[in-house]
Amino acid sequence: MVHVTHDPIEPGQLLAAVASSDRGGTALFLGTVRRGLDDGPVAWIEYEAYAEMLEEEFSRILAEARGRAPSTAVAGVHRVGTVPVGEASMGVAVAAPHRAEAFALCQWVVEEAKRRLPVWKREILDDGAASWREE
Amino acid sequence: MVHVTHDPIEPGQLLAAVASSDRGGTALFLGTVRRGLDDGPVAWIEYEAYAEMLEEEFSRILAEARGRAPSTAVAGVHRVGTVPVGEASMGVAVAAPHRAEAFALCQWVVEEAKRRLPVWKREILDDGAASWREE
Amino acid sequence: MSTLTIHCRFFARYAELLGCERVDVPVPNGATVADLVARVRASVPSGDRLPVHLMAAVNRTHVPSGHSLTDGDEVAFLPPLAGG
Amino acid sequence: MSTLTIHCRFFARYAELLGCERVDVPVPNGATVADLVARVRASVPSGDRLPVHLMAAVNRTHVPSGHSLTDGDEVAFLPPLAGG
Repeated sequence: MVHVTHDPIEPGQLLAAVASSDRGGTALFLGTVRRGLDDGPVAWIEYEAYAEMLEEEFSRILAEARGRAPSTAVAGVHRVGTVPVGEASMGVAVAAPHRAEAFALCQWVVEEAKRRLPVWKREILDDGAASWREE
Repeated sequence: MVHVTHDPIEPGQLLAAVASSDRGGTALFLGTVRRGLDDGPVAWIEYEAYAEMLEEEFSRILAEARGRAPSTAVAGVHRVGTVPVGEASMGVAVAAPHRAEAFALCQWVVEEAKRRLPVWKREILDDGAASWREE
Repeated sequence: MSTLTIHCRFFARYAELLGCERVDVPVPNGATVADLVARVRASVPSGDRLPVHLMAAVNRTHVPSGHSLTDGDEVAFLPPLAGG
Repeated sequence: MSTLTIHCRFFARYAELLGCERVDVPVPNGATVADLVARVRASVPSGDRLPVHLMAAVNRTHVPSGHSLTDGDEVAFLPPLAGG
Protein backbone atom coordinates (compact mmCIF):
# COMPACT_ATOMS: atom_id res chain seq x y z
CA MET A 1 0.00 0.00 0.00
CA VAL A 2 1.09 3.54 -0.72
CA HIS A 3 1.33 5.66 2.41
CA VAL A 4 1.63 9.07 0.80
CA THR A 5 -1.03 10.80 -1.26
CA HIS A 6 -1.78 14.20 -2.72
CA ASP A 7 -5.49 13.43 -2.83
CA PRO A 8 -8.18 13.55 -0.15
CA ILE A 9 -7.94 10.63 2.26
CA GLU A 10 -10.74 8.10 1.83
CA PRO A 11 -11.69 6.53 5.18
CA GLY A 12 -13.52 3.78 3.31
CA GLN A 13 -10.31 2.68 1.60
CA LEU A 14 -8.47 2.46 4.92
CA LEU A 15 -11.31 0.48 6.48
CA ALA A 16 -11.47 -1.86 3.49
CA ALA A 17 -7.72 -2.41 3.67
CA VAL A 18 -7.96 -3.86 7.19
CA ALA A 19 -11.37 -5.57 7.04
CA SER A 20 -11.58 -9.29 7.65
CA SER A 21 -14.21 -11.61 9.06
CA ASP A 22 -11.73 -12.71 11.74
CA ARG A 23 -11.41 -9.22 13.20
CA GLY A 24 -14.33 -7.99 15.23
CA GLY A 25 -13.03 -4.55 16.19
CA THR A 26 -11.87 -1.80 13.87
CA ALA A 27 -10.52 1.57 14.99
CA LEU A 28 -9.94 4.43 12.58
CA PHE A 29 -8.22 7.72 13.31
CA LEU A 30 -8.32 10.84 11.17
CA GLY A 31 -6.21 13.89 11.88
CA THR A 32 -7.84 16.92 10.29
CA VAL A 33 -6.74 20.48 9.68
CA ARG A 34 -8.24 22.79 12.28
CA ARG A 35 -9.46 26.25 11.55
CA GLY A 36 -7.39 27.32 14.54
CA LEU A 37 -7.30 30.77 16.01
CA ASP A 38 -3.91 31.11 17.68
CA ASP A 39 -2.53 33.32 14.96
CA GLY A 40 -5.75 34.07 13.12
CA PRO A 41 -8.07 31.89 11.10
CA VAL A 42 -6.27 29.22 9.08
CA ALA A 43 -7.16 29.02 5.41
CA TRP A 44 -5.22 25.84 4.60
CA ILE A 45 -2.04 23.98 5.43
CA GLU A 46 0.69 22.95 3.06
CA TYR A 47 2.30 19.69 4.08
CA GLU A 48 5.83 19.19 2.87
CA ALA A 49 7.44 15.79 3.25
CA TYR A 50 10.66 13.94 2.64
CA ALA A 51 8.52 11.72 0.49
CA GLU A 52 10.80 8.72 0.01
CA MET A 53 11.47 8.49 3.73
CA LEU A 54 7.84 9.14 4.65
CA GLU A 55 6.85 6.12 2.60
CA GLU A 56 9.52 3.92 4.17
CA GLU A 57 9.05 5.16 7.72
CA PHE A 58 5.28 4.69 7.61
CA SER A 59 5.86 1.14 6.33
CA ARG A 60 8.24 0.49 9.21
CA ILE A 61 5.75 1.80 11.78
CA LEU A 62 2.97 -0.37 10.38
CA ALA A 63 5.25 -3.42 10.30
CA GLU A 64 6.21 -2.78 13.92
CA ALA A 65 2.52 -2.52 14.80
CA ARG A 66 1.83 -5.88 13.18
CA GLY A 67 4.76 -7.30 15.11
CA ARG A 68 3.23 -6.10 18.37
CA ALA A 69 -0.08 -7.83 17.63
CA PRO A 70 0.27 -10.35 14.82
CA SER A 71 -3.42 -11.06 14.33
CA THR A 72 -4.18 -7.43 13.49
CA ALA A 73 -4.29 -5.58 10.20
CA VAL A 74 -3.08 -1.99 9.97
CA ALA A 75 -3.16 0.67 7.29
CA GLY A 76 -2.08 4.28 7.19
CA VAL A 77 -1.74 7.19 4.82
CA HIS A 78 -0.44 10.76 5.06
CA ARG A 79 -1.57 13.48 2.72
CA VAL A 80 0.94 16.01 1.40
CA GLY A 81 0.54 19.26 -0.49
CA THR A 82 -2.36 21.60 0.18
CA VAL A 83 -4.90 20.35 2.72
CA PRO A 84 -7.91 22.62 3.29
CA VAL A 85 -9.38 23.24 6.74
CA GLY A 86 -11.63 20.37 7.80
CA GLU A 87 -9.94 17.78 5.58
CA ALA A 88 -7.77 14.96 6.85
CA SER A 89 -3.98 15.07 6.75
CA MET A 90 -3.49 11.56 8.13
CA GLY A 91 -5.55 8.42 8.46
CA VAL A 92 -4.80 5.21 10.34
CA ALA A 93 -6.98 2.10 10.55
CA VAL A 94 -6.46 -0.98 12.69
CA ALA A 95 -8.61 -4.10 12.78
CA ALA A 96 -8.13 -6.66 15.53
CA PRO A 97 -9.96 -9.70 16.86
CA HIS A 98 -11.03 -7.63 19.88
CA ARG A 99 -11.77 -3.98 20.36
CA ALA A 100 -9.23 -3.12 23.08
CA GLU A 101 -6.37 -4.20 20.83
CA ALA A 102 -7.76 -2.20 17.93
CA PHE A 103 -7.94 1.01 19.97
CA ALA A 104 -4.54 0.54 21.62
CA LEU A 105 -2.70 -0.28 18.42
CA CYS A 106 -4.37 2.50 16.42
CA GLN A 107 -3.35 5.03 19.06
CA TRP A 108 0.18 3.62 19.11
CA VAL A 109 0.51 3.97 15.34
CA VAL A 110 -0.76 7.56 15.47
CA GLU A 111 1.72 8.52 18.20
CA GLU A 112 4.61 6.90 16.34
CA ALA A 113 3.57 8.59 13.12
CA LYS A 114 3.52 12.00 14.78
CA ARG A 115 6.91 11.33 16.35
CA ARG A 116 8.67 9.81 13.35
CA LEU A 117 7.18 10.80 9.98
CA PRO A 118 9.30 13.37 8.11
CA VAL A 119 6.53 15.87 7.46
CA TRP A 120 6.35 19.62 8.00
CA LYS A 121 3.48 22.01 7.76
CA ARG A 122 3.12 25.57 6.61
CA GLU A 123 0.02 27.29 7.86
CA ILE A 124 -1.55 29.82 5.54
CA LEU A 125 -3.91 32.27 7.24
CA ASP A 126 -6.91 34.03 5.74
CA ASP A 127 -4.82 37.20 5.44
CA GLY A 128 -2.18 35.36 3.42
CA ALA A 129 0.45 35.17 6.15
CA ALA A 130 2.38 31.89 6.03
CA SER A 131 4.51 30.26 8.69
CA TRP A 132 6.03 26.89 9.51
CA ARG A 133 4.26 25.28 12.43
CA GLU A 134 6.08 22.94 14.74
CA GLU A 135 3.84 20.85 16.93
CA MET B 1 -29.90 11.40 15.09
CA VAL B 2 -31.39 7.94 14.98
CA HIS B 3 -29.27 5.37 16.80
CA VAL B 4 -30.94 2.21 15.54
CA THR B 5 -30.94 0.99 11.96
CA HIS B 6 -31.83 -2.12 10.00
CA ASP B 7 -29.48 -1.08 7.19
CA PRO B 8 -25.71 -1.42 6.80
CA ILE B 9 -23.82 1.09 8.91
CA GLU B 10 -22.18 3.84 6.85
CA PRO B 11 -18.89 4.98 8.44
CA GLY B 12 -18.97 8.09 6.27
CA GLN B 13 -22.25 9.19 7.81
CA LEU B 14 -20.89 8.81 11.34
CA LEU B 15 -17.74 10.73 10.41
CA ALA B 16 -19.76 13.48 8.76
CA ALA B 17 -21.99 13.75 11.84
CA VAL B 18 -19.03 14.69 14.06
CA ALA B 19 -16.85 16.62 11.61
CA SER B 20 -16.00 20.23 12.37
CA SER B 21 -13.10 22.49 11.56
CA ASP B 22 -12.57 23.01 15.31
CA ARG B 23 -11.86 19.36 15.96
CA GLY B 24 -8.51 18.03 14.83
CA GLY B 25 -8.85 14.41 15.91
CA THR B 26 -11.55 11.95 14.96
CA ALA B 27 -11.79 8.37 16.20
CA LEU B 28 -14.21 5.85 14.71
CA PHE B 29 -14.97 2.39 16.02
CA LEU B 30 -16.76 -0.37 14.15
CA GLY B 31 -17.76 -3.63 15.77
CA THR B 32 -18.15 -6.27 13.08
CA VAL B 33 -19.57 -9.77 13.03
CA ARG B 34 -16.79 -12.34 13.18
CA ARG B 35 -16.80 -15.56 11.29
CA GLY B 36 -15.91 -17.17 14.61
CA LEU B 37 -15.11 -20.82 15.08
CA ASP B 38 -16.01 -21.63 18.68
CA ASP B 39 -19.14 -23.51 17.73
CA GLY B 40 -18.56 -23.75 13.99
CA PRO B 41 -18.46 -21.14 11.25
CA VAL B 42 -20.95 -18.34 11.76
CA ALA B 43 -23.21 -17.55 8.80
CA TRP B 44 -24.83 -14.44 10.25
CA ILE B 45 -26.09 -12.92 13.48
CA GLU B 46 -29.58 -11.74 14.23
CA TYR B 47 -29.61 -8.79 16.58
CA GLU B 48 -32.76 -8.35 18.60
CA ALA B 49 -33.26 -5.16 20.57
CA TYR B 50 -35.63 -3.46 22.93
CA ALA B 51 -35.78 -0.82 20.24
CA GLU B 52 -37.38 2.08 22.13
CA MET B 53 -34.94 1.72 25.02
CA LEU B 54 -31.97 1.17 22.71
CA GLU B 55 -32.70 4.51 21.10
CA GLU B 56 -33.05 6.28 24.45
CA GLU B 57 -30.11 4.57 26.14
CA PHE B 58 -27.74 5.30 23.24
CA SER B 59 -28.86 8.95 23.39
CA ARG B 60 -28.11 9.02 27.11
CA ILE B 61 -24.67 7.50 26.63
CA LEU B 62 -23.79 10.05 23.93
CA ALA B 63 -25.11 12.91 26.07
CA GLU B 64 -23.00 11.70 28.99
CA ALA B 65 -19.98 11.54 26.67
CA ARG B 66 -20.55 15.15 25.60
CA GLY B 67 -20.85 16.07 29.28
CA ARG B 68 -17.46 14.51 29.97
CA ALA B 69 -15.79 16.54 27.20
CA PRO B 70 -18.00 19.43 26.09
CA SER B 71 -15.97 20.44 23.05
CA THR B 72 -16.37 17.05 21.43
CA ALA B 73 -18.95 15.70 19.01
CA VAL B 74 -20.14 12.11 19.27
CA ALA B 75 -22.33 9.89 17.14
CA GLY B 76 -23.34 6.25 17.38
CA VAL B 77 -25.58 3.71 15.73
CA HIS B 78 -26.47 0.07 16.38
CA ARG B 79 -27.73 -2.19 13.66
CA VAL B 80 -30.53 -4.67 14.40
CA GLY B 81 -31.95 -7.58 12.43
CA THR B 82 -29.76 -9.78 10.27
CA VAL B 83 -26.08 -8.77 10.10
CA PRO B 84 -23.88 -10.88 7.83
CA VAL B 85 -20.34 -11.89 8.77
CA GLY B 86 -17.89 -9.07 8.14
CA GLU B 87 -20.50 -6.30 8.40
CA ALA B 88 -20.71 -3.85 11.28
CA SER B 89 -23.22 -4.21 14.10
CA MET B 90 -22.22 -0.98 15.85
CA GLY B 91 -20.44 2.22 14.92
CA VAL B 92 -19.26 5.07 17.14
CA ALA B 93 -17.50 8.26 16.04
CA VAL B 94 -15.97 10.95 18.24
CA ALA B 95 -14.31 14.17 17.10
CA ALA B 96 -12.35 16.27 19.56
CA PRO B 97 -9.95 19.18 19.42
CA HIS B 98 -7.10 16.79 20.19
CA ARG B 99 -6.52 13.15 19.41
CA ALA B 100 -6.11 11.74 22.92
CA GLU B 101 -9.59 12.93 23.87
CA ALA B 102 -11.06 11.47 20.70
CA PHE B 103 -9.59 8.04 21.38
CA ALA B 104 -10.47 8.02 25.07
CA LEU B 105 -14.04 9.16 24.59
CA CYS B 106 -14.68 6.83 21.67
CA GLN B 107 -13.48 3.90 23.73
CA TRP B 108 -15.62 5.03 26.68
CA VAL B 109 -18.74 5.21 24.52
CA VAL B 110 -18.07 1.73 23.10
CA GLU B 111 -17.63 0.23 26.58
CA GLU B 112 -20.80 1.90 27.86
CA ALA B 113 -22.72 0.77 24.81
CA LYS B 114 -21.65 -2.84 25.30
CA ARG B 115 -22.57 -2.64 28.98
CA ARG B 116 -25.88 -0.81 28.68
CA LEU B 117 -27.57 -1.19 25.29
CA PRO B 118 -30.54 -3.60 25.37
CA VAL B 119 -29.45 -5.79 22.48
CA TRP B 120 -29.18 -9.55 22.15
CA LYS B 121 -27.70 -11.69 19.44
CA ARG B 122 -28.59 -15.03 17.95
CA GLU B 123 -25.80 -16.68 16.10
CA ILE B 124 -26.74 -18.74 13.06
CA LEU B 125 -24.09 -21.24 11.98
CA ASP B 126 -23.43 -22.56 8.49
CA ASP B 127 -25.24 -25.79 9.44
CA GLY B 128 -28.34 -23.85 10.45
CA ALA B 129 -27.93 -24.23 14.21
CA ALA B 130 -29.03 -21.12 16.09
CA SER B 131 -28.23 -20.03 19.63
CA TRP B 132 -28.36 -16.93 21.79
CA ARG B 133 -24.87 -15.64 22.48
CA GLU B 134 -24.08 -13.81 25.68
CA GLU B 135 -20.82 -11.94 25.59
CA MET C 1 -56.55 1.30 45.07
CA SER C 2 -53.78 -0.88 46.45
CA THR C 3 -52.91 -2.81 43.29
CA LEU C 4 -50.54 -1.65 40.57
CA THR C 5 -50.75 -2.89 37.02
CA ILE C 6 -47.29 -3.46 35.56
CA HIS C 7 -46.75 -3.94 31.85
CA CYS C 8 -44.07 -6.61 31.62
CA ARG C 9 -41.97 -7.22 28.53
CA PHE C 10 -39.66 -10.11 27.78
CA PHE C 11 -36.90 -10.23 25.21
CA ALA C 12 -34.68 -12.71 23.41
CA ARG C 13 -34.08 -15.87 25.45
CA TYR C 14 -36.62 -14.86 28.10
CA ALA C 15 -39.34 -14.41 25.51
CA GLU C 16 -38.51 -17.85 24.18
CA LEU C 17 -38.60 -19.43 27.65
CA LEU C 18 -42.03 -17.99 28.34
CA GLY C 19 -43.40 -18.18 24.82
CA CYS C 20 -44.61 -14.65 25.40
CA GLU C 21 -43.32 -11.09 24.93
CA ARG C 22 -45.79 -9.04 26.95
CA VAL C 23 -48.01 -9.65 29.95
CA ASP C 24 -49.67 -7.39 32.48
CA VAL C 25 -49.02 -8.39 36.08
CA PRO C 26 -50.77 -6.95 39.18
CA VAL C 27 -48.60 -6.25 42.23
CA PRO C 28 -49.40 -4.66 45.60
CA ASN C 29 -48.75 -1.00 46.16
CA GLY C 30 -45.14 -0.44 47.23
CA ALA C 31 -43.83 -3.44 45.31
CA THR C 32 -40.28 -3.37 44.02
CA VAL C 33 -38.77 -4.87 40.89
CA ALA C 34 -37.62 -7.84 42.99
CA ASP C 35 -41.21 -8.36 44.18
CA LEU C 36 -42.39 -8.24 40.58
CA VAL C 37 -39.81 -10.84 39.56
CA ALA C 38 -41.09 -13.19 42.28
CA ARG C 39 -44.69 -12.60 41.14
CA VAL C 40 -43.77 -13.21 37.49
CA ARG C 41 -41.93 -16.44 38.34
CA ALA C 42 -44.88 -17.67 40.41
CA SER C 43 -47.84 -16.60 38.31
CA VAL C 44 -46.87 -16.30 34.64
CA PRO C 45 -46.99 -19.64 32.79
CA SER C 46 -43.46 -21.10 32.60
CA GLY C 47 -42.33 -18.18 34.77
CA ASP C 48 -40.21 -20.49 36.87
CA ARG C 49 -37.96 -20.99 33.86
CA LEU C 50 -36.64 -17.48 34.39
CA PRO C 51 -33.61 -16.86 36.60
CA VAL C 52 -34.30 -15.74 40.17
CA HIS C 53 -32.28 -12.57 39.63
CA LEU C 54 -33.25 -10.61 36.54
CA MET C 55 -31.85 -7.42 35.09
CA ALA C 56 -34.68 -4.98 34.58
CA ALA C 57 -35.46 -1.64 32.98
CA VAL C 58 -38.38 0.49 34.09
CA ASN C 59 -39.80 2.81 31.47
CA ARG C 60 -36.71 2.25 29.31
CA THR C 61 -34.15 2.99 32.01
CA HIS C 62 -31.93 0.48 33.83
CA VAL C 63 -32.91 0.14 37.50
CA PRO C 64 -31.68 -1.85 40.51
CA SER C 65 -33.90 -4.62 41.88
CA GLY C 66 -34.92 -2.49 44.87
CA HIS C 67 -36.57 0.10 42.59
CA SER C 68 -40.18 0.84 43.61
CA LEU C 69 -42.86 0.46 40.99
CA THR C 70 -45.63 2.83 39.97
CA ASP C 71 -48.97 1.94 38.43
CA GLY C 72 -48.62 1.60 34.66
CA ASP C 73 -44.87 1.14 34.62
CA GLU C 74 -43.37 -0.73 31.68
CA VAL C 75 -40.88 -3.20 33.11
CA ALA C 76 -38.60 -5.01 30.69
CA PHE C 77 -36.67 -8.09 31.78
CA LEU C 78 -33.31 -8.10 30.07
CA PRO C 79 -31.22 -11.20 29.42
CA PRO C 80 -27.46 -10.60 29.67
CA LEU C 81 -26.74 -7.84 27.15
CA ALA C 82 -24.80 -8.71 24.02
CA GLY C 83 -24.81 -5.59 21.88
CA GLY C 84 -21.89 -3.76 20.31
CA MET D 1 40.56 7.40 -0.17
CA SER D 2 40.05 9.22 3.12
CA THR D 3 37.26 11.54 2.07
CA LEU D 4 33.57 10.63 2.02
CA THR D 5 31.05 12.40 -0.19
CA ILE D 6 27.78 12.94 1.62
CA HIS D 7 24.61 13.92 -0.22
CA CYS D 8 22.92 16.40 2.08
CA ARG D 9 19.23 17.27 1.85
CA PHE D 10 17.38 20.07 3.56
CA PHE D 11 13.65 20.38 4.09
CA ALA D 12 11.04 22.93 5.04
CA ARG D 13 12.44 25.71 7.23
CA TYR D 14 16.01 24.52 6.81
CA ALA D 15 15.72 24.62 3.02
CA GLU D 16 14.42 28.17 3.33
CA LEU D 17 17.22 29.23 5.68
CA LEU D 18 19.86 27.94 3.28
CA GLY D 19 18.05 28.74 0.03
CA CYS D 20 19.02 25.25 -1.05
CA GLU D 21 17.60 21.72 -0.86
CA ARG D 22 20.59 19.58 -1.80
CA VAL D 23 24.34 19.90 -1.54
CA ASP D 24 27.19 17.41 -1.55
CA VAL D 25 29.61 17.83 1.35
CA PRO D 26 32.99 16.09 1.74
CA VAL D 27 33.91 14.82 5.21
CA PRO D 28 36.89 12.82 6.48
CA ASN D 29 36.68 9.07 6.79
CA GLY D 30 35.17 8.11 10.15
CA ALA D 31 33.04 11.25 10.38
CA THR D 32 29.77 11.13 12.27
CA VAL D 33 26.51 12.96 11.70
CA ALA D 34 27.59 15.50 14.32
CA ASP D 35 30.82 16.08 12.39
CA LEU D 36 28.81 16.57 9.21
CA VAL D 37 26.56 19.12 10.93
CA ALA D 38 29.62 21.11 12.00
CA ARG D 39 30.98 20.98 8.46
CA VAL D 40 27.66 22.04 6.96
CA ARG D 41 27.34 24.95 9.36
CA ALA D 42 30.89 26.09 8.59
CA SER D 43 31.10 25.54 4.84
CA VAL D 44 27.65 25.72 3.26
CA PRO D 45 26.52 29.30 2.48
CA SER D 46 24.23 30.50 5.30
CA GLY D 47 24.98 27.22 7.09
CA ASP D 48 25.41 29.06 10.36
CA ARG D 49 21.69 29.82 10.29
CA LEU D 50 21.02 26.18 11.11
CA PRO D 51 20.74 25.05 14.72
CA VAL D 52 23.82 23.45 16.26
CA HIS D 53 21.90 20.28 17.01
CA LEU D 54 20.03 18.86 14.05
CA MET D 55 17.81 15.81 13.75
CA ALA D 56 19.08 13.69 10.89
CA ALA D 57 18.13 10.69 8.82
CA VAL D 58 20.71 8.63 6.94
CA ASN D 59 19.45 6.81 3.88
CA ARG D 60 15.87 7.46 4.99
CA THR D 61 16.26 6.17 8.53
CA HIS D 62 16.39 8.22 11.73
CA VAL D 63 19.85 8.10 13.31
CA PRO D 64 21.51 9.54 16.44
CA SER D 65 24.15 12.21 16.00
CA GLY D 66 26.95 9.74 16.77
CA HIS D 67 26.08 7.64 13.73
CA SER D 68 29.13 7.03 11.49
CA LEU D 69 28.85 7.97 7.84
CA THR D 70 29.67 5.98 4.75
CA ASP D 71 30.69 7.30 1.34
CA GLY D 72 27.61 8.16 -0.71
CA ASP D 73 25.19 8.38 2.22
CA GLU D 74 22.13 10.54 1.79
CA VAL D 75 21.79 12.59 4.95
CA ALA D 76 18.59 14.57 5.48
CA PHE D 77 18.42 17.31 8.07
CA LEU D 78 14.96 17.33 9.60
CA PRO D 79 13.32 20.35 11.24
CA PRO D 80 11.08 19.43 14.19
CA LEU D 81 8.52 17.03 12.75
CA ALA D 82 4.94 18.21 12.39
CA GLY D 83 3.11 15.42 10.60
CA GLY D 84 -0.07 13.67 11.57
